[in-house]
Amino acid sequence: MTTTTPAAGGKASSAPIMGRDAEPTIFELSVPDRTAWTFRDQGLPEWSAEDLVPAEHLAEAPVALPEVSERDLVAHYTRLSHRQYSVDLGAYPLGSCTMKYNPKLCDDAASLAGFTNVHPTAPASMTQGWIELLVALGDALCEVTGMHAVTLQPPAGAAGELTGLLLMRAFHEANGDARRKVIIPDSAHGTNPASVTLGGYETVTVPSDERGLVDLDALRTVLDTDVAGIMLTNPNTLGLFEEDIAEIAAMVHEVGGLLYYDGANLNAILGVTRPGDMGFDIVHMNLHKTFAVPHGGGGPGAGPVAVSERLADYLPGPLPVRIDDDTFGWATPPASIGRMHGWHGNALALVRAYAYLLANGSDGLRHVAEAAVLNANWIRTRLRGSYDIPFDRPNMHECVVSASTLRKEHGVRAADVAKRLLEEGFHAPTVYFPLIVDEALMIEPTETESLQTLGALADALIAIAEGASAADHDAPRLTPVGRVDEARAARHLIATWDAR
Amino acid sequence: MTTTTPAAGGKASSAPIMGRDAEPTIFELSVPDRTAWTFRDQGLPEWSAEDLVPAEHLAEAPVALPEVSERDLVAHYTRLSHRQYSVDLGAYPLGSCTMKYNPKLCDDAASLAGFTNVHPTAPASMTQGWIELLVALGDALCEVTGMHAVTLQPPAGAAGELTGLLLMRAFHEANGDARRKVIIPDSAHGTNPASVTLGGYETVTVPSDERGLVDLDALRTVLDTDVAGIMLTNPNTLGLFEEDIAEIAAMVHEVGGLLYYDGANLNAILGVTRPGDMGFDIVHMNLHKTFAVPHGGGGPGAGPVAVSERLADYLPGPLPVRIDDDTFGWATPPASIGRMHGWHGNALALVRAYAYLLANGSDGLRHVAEAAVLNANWIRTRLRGSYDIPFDRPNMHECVVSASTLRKEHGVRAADVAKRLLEEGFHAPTVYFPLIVDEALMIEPTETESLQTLGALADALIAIAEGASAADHDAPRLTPVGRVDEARAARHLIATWDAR
Amino acid sequence: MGHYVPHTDAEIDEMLRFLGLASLDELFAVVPEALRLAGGLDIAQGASEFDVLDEMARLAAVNDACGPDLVCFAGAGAYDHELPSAVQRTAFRSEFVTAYTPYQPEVAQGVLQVLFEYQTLIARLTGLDVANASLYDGATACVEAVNLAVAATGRSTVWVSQGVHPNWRATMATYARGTGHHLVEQPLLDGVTQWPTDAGEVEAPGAVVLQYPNFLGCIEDVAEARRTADLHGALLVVAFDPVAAGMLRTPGSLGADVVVGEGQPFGTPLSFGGPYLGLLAVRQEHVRRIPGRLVGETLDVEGRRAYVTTLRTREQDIRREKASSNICTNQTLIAVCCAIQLSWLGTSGLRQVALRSARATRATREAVLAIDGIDPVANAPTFREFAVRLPLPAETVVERMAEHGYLAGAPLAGEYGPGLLIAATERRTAAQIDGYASALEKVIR
Amino acid sequence: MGHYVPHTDAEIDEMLRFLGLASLDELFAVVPEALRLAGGLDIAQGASEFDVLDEMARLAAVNDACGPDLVCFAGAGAYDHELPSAVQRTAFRSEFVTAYTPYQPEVAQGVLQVLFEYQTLIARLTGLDVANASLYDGATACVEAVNLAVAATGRSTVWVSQGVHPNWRATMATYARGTGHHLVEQPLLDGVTQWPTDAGEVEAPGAVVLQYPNFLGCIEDVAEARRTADLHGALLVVAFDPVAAGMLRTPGSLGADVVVGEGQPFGTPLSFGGPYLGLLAVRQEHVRRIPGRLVGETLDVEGRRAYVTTLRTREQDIRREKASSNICTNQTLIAVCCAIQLSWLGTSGLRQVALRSARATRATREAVLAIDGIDPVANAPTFREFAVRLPLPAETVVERMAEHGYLAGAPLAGEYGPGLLIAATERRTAAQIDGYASALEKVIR
Ligand SMILES: Cc1ncc(COP(=O)(O)O)c(C=O)c1O
Ligand SMILES: Cc1ncc(COP(=O)(O)O)c(C=O)c1O
Repeated sequence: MTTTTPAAGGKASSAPIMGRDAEPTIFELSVPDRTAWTFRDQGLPEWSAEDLVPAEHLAEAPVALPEVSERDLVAHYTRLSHRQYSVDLGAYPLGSCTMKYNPKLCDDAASLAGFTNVHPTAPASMTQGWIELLVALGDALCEVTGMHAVTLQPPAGAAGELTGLLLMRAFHEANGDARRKVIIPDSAHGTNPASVTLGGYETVTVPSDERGLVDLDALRTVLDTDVAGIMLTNPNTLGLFEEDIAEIAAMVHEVGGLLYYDGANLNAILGVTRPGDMGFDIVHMNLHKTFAVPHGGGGPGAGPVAVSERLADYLPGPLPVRIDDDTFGWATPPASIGRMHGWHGNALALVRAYAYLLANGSDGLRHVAEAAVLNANWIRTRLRGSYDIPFDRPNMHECVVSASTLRKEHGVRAADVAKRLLEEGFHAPTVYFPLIVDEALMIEPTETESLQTLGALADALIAIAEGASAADHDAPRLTPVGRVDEARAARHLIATWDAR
Repeated sequence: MTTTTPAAGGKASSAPIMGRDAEPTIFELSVPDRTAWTFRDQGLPEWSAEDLVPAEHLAEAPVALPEVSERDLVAHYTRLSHRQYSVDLGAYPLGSCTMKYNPKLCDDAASLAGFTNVHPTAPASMTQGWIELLVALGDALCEVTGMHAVTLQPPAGAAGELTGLLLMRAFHEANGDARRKVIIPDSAHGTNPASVTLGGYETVTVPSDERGLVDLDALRTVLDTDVAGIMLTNPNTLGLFEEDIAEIAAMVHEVGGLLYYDGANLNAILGVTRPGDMGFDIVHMNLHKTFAVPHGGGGPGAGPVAVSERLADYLPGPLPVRIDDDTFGWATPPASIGRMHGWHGNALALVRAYAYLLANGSDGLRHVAEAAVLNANWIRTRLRGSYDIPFDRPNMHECVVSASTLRKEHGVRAADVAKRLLEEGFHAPTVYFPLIVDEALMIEPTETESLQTLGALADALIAIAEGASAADHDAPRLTPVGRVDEARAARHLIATWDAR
Repeated sequence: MGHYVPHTDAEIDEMLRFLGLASLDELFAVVPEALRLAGGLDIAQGASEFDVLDEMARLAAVNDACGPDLVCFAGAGAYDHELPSAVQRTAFRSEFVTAYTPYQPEVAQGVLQVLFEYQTLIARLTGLDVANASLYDGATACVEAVNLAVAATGRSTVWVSQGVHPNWRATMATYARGTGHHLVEQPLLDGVTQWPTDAGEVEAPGAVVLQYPNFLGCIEDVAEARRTADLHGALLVVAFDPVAAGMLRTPGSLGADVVVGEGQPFGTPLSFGGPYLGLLAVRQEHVRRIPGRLVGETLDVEGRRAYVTTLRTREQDIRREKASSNICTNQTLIAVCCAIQLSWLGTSGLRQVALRSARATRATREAVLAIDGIDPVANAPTFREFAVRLPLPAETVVERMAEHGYLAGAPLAGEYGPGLLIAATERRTAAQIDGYASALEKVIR
Repeated sequence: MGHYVPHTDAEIDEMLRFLGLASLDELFAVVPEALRLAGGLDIAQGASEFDVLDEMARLAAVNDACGPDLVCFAGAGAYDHELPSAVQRTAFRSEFVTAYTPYQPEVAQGVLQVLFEYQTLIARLTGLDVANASLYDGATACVEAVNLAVAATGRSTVWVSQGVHPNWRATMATYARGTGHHLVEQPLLDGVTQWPTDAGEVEAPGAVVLQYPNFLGCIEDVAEARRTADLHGALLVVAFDPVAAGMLRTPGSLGADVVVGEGQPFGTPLSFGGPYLGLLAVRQEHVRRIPGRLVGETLDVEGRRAYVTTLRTREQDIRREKASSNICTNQTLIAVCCAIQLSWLGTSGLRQVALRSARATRATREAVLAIDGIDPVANAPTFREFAVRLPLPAETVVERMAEHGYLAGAPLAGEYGPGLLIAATERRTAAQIDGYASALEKVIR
């Protein structure tokens, strides 16, 4: 007899440890009436669907889901995990993403039943530990950013940005002035302009100058009383510190605008300098970058937003508050903009961040920034001569180099360098961002990579540059799949198994 | 500058997902003064070593251990895990090893702090839950084997065998007869004769007959009053049920000998027939085969030994006992042979086995045996014509085929078939065991593999047989390393990094 | 101290020398003196991982967690479903946990394929064509759906049923401060939405939004909402309970254009409300407006099946201020949990969860309504949750029931009037339900 | 129910048809009617995994587990050391957990390399040349060492110090029933072994066995034991505490021929006594007699470094009745935990564990001996454990101390006389030690 259904328990086809075939989808592994589920005996009358719900509401046919055994379920997803690179497998110098190693202690903290099994509607009297944690985390984040109050609701950075823009809007409206514009630098991350639009503002872009910093003259020309504020990240996305930040702050405040700090690059300045001290009014943090919340293949993260005193009354609510020494509760600010999440934000991610904060402490956080900046400068210096370095000056936690010469001389693009690096056993840097750098390769080693790792990474990048040739277009060769046809995916869209 | 130390955080060289280099050893990753450890502040006087221990006992130099960061530690061992095949990645038809899928629920049960954090010297009053579990597991194992009493101390099958032989010895000595011989079939597993020697007995081997079963006439000739007992596994290592077991039992008992049951193959008969009913006096079980204790890359396992009433007084102690309805304690049998383990055996493995037993229950266990036997017969039948089947009759949970024709016609040996199968994405069967079959391939699919997996496995084996050629000596090609030079390892022994 | 910085002092010196620097401080020379933080951060010094875990355990222990000592009858959008060991242990493998968004598909096929499977599963549950690779949670998914509908129709008035979760409506209202969308709430009558027959003076709606079953547990008439939407050429947005797909007709089959929902019931613990999972699916015609990541199947150079994030031009990093949404980081790992849980359930298991939850809810409802002094808030048919009026404040009842070992439910307020929302899942047994009812009887005396 | 059998009824029928069988029972036609079990096993029917976990949790909850509510001062061969998250989470990856013994090295380099690293680490801790890939536990490792020594010397008399763990001696005695080895116990004087100057009438020993530090925590004079062994041409077997290697001289450097030990202190929880880890290392000259698995470095066909189990001809599957031991399944996964824990500690961390444990023990010893009515059992120097005489039975003290939240220690008996064995690790703080001492003072009043 022949067997047509692929076999999950069978060929370890997709585990790169054996063979090179694709892993079938869970749908191909499905066999009618096979089951993995078990349920406890409820001891209830076995009412039928018809007994429970009026017939007109009942589905004619059940929704078809994969029918597999627990064994096949585990084999399938374990194999898929073997087709996935991750920080735990090696370096991940993805610029702007701060792919640092996440201490395992945080996983254990976030697995405590006392956190995971608490219902979000449970009253404060039953969730004192949770609220105390949120208050303590919030206080620490205010200290780290130099701000006055914080909301932990935003589930990611982009949500934090929008929260900040809505706070800006609420602030100006309360002062009865309707402003229409928000300024961002041309090096800004895409979420910034996208959030500006959602915030109901119009994006005004200021160019960077030859230093890679905000062009002050250009800024001056766009600043007027129609400007609600400016969004900056400092260090900026070139990894460069905006040296004129104090002056910029003064200029923006001068016209009644507010300064928004995109905290994606906070890792560079922990314990060294603070957005609040630079003059920022609103700050979002990416706890999934700076505070070791693992990225989970794309999320979840957490994007708390901290603000100066004058914006505190507008924060989303409810806010966790300390009522007295050992009682905690919730309070909604008088002029709150409302809610940015169905509940209290990505709570378990906040647990991880708090554990990370306690483990590092003030001394550890400063050391994190120092090592992150040391590593990034070391890499830039090592790559000098092999890659173009458009802004070859002391950088902070990341550096941006360019493959434009490689492209001119060998037709090898940033994307080719990235794919070649995969072959060499490293994850690739961020490519083609920031947009103002041609053939950009944005490298953020993070502080958790050792000198040996940096050396190996630099050696690989240099070897790639030296050996650059048309053959690089065929890279990567030793990965679970070869170069993927992205254009084809968009041309004939197949977004579900059923669409094939 | 150049970097000589390999970089764990760096190249994912060993993760088959990228590249094909070897993973460096942890020793090569070591960097002087790098640390991963943290310890809590004890708040104690910081006495020096000299303050605590007389100088003459103190080491001059500290023992050198690898010095790595937590990040490098995790990367190194995570990569090594990507160089390791396992049941969770796919089929593992390793004959005699019962590599079934181990339900994840058992991992959770064995991780409960109420089990893992209990000290072995804690008195019964503080460990009632533990003792209750051991009593309940013991009762269930007695029921499964049809025996009267059990010890859970032996940490593995071989230890169980020796326990059984020492019980035999104690029994005969108590009856004042010193017997010298123990009979085993020529198909027996290596641990059987090795245990016989450790038990202070002399091994007498009986041949198998053309059916692959114990040759009764041959048995008759070696049976005399000097025979302490016989060790059998039923089904035997050919996967065949010893049909004459009742007669064998009568013959052995006739001369005053005892019957020992090697439980490695118990999976085949769960709920169908029981060693006790066959006439066995002593039974060991491999909980790491039959009861889903994962093999852990070689162990730990658990090898409880159950006995008939007349042997109960000799069991190792202390034994967990029920004192009354809800109190439990320890008791040592009057004529106990002593201890087979420093404490109570591989306790956490016993937790896993008990959880597995509860989940399956009497109905589930029988279904396990049925499916295991069904799968093994299906495979044998499918392979007919492609491989020699020395004993082509209904088998139980495993079947033994032979590559002898392949060897004669193509020079392809059982080992080559095994390596080719690795290339095809499956683990290999057991090869060259039992010894009485030339070029043996011993296939045990287990009950957790689906028909689709069996089909894929059979298709692969048949394709290998059909395509057999000298090229098979180069297999496997797509594995993390190619065929390994075993002779060289023995010729120049390098058993530690320091011996290189 | 920086436990997680591998650098030894010797290495730091070596690296500084290589950079021609004398100290780590010099790395920050570019930071103006005036901005440098004097004296460091005013937070405690670092602690050992063991001290940290002790502190975390202390905080966790202070909470009343659901379990044998606090049997959960609360729902309101967060449900106490079974979490099988196989799903949890597989989903949290470190390859999934510590990967970034799959920007390099050649080394991210694992996450990409799971997301492709997830999109397929969610499309099936909703009865629509395409699902995205996750949004933050049910509330923000609802916002994204409205934004999509407004963009598609060019009309910014949105009719929102008061049967939609109040926190979700609050979130929609907050986002509307920026988008300027005009949200018009439509009241419930005896538990189900009353749709106005005409828009009256105001602009006709671009979207009609309801929850199915709704916040009170009542099963809305989606077909009627469809007719209302058609009346105004609006898109129909349905916020559904994915567990209901095990018994009830899918929103897609009832005419929804966009379906959103909260994915927590499949594989995610209660977690004090997060991280949860925003589900969103659309009809094929809206795929180019879909917010967030979308994974598509394609081929690699050697013609092998491969997966990649696609239609990227919708997204913020390319489209910037014209993007269909600002979302970047999403909830991928929770989507992985959801996909694996749905595969663990399979066709029959999904039906079992729905059926067993509905049975437990029915039994609880009968036992609770048998207590005099307790009345139903509405009489419309319910599926797995129901609301009651109590003789005393729900908050008081919840506090008192906790002493008996039960999380009684979620207090109601606002437009619903005072009351308690009660839910029971497949985890609830007859014994627990009896215990709950008799405790409740005592408590309200 | 067979939750873990994937076969559907349709498939079972299909397979039976393929085999020409009419029913599953026919699969067992070869089993004589008389031997068939009528009516099935007399144990409960299967339960859902959730019911099973509830029952396991119930049993676990009944135990008094060490932790904040029961601070552990017990040792006696099982120690309460820190278990870092990184070690536990890495060691229990399913690739390590669900693999068999590495019979196919091409797909088992993961386990093989960890074992190679483990062997190196254990060799270094013991100060000897070669360690095997693990044995069951300290007790059985001690037996294997004796068997090796007897085989090497051809003399079956073994001198065993009474400082060796009593359970280990009991295990040695049990195994000796089979091997016929003649074990002669040697007494302690004020905590350390008194070796007879000559063998007298009886056969000279083939092995001299002592524990270092010994069961009472006292540091034995290994050099003297070496002299005793030399006197009789015996091998010196030292059962050591691997944690002591962080401070004390290694047994190898003091002349041991074979070193065994219990590896639990490195990476394994108390676990009610198992699974633990049997350590064994030997001098190069004995490598061909080493029991159990041994991993060696070699090359693959392409000349790449590779690992494989080696010197296989010593083992039972090949040597059968002449094998150096009958061991097959060992404790590999625990060895993996041990190797990763030792790598987490590193040179300085190992020293810290030893130093901090010794400090805590010193502080505890001082506080306990300050209580009047309590006296030391011996005055010989100790490292991380000590024994005391109490005014009332140790068993009573342990029961009473539990009410105060302490596991007081391990009661002594037999040749040691009544008393309590007390140990403190790097986990113990000054506050806990003070609490312990004051509780003890109350308890013995
Ligand atoms: C500079 C910058 N800003 C904002 C974001 C958006 O953060 P999130 O992905 O958490 O929404 C990112 C993340 O990639 C970023 O790098
Ligand atoms: C038939 C047989 N007997 C005995 C044993 C020994 O069991 P263990 O490896 O648990 O010592 C085995 C294990 O391989 C076996 O297959």
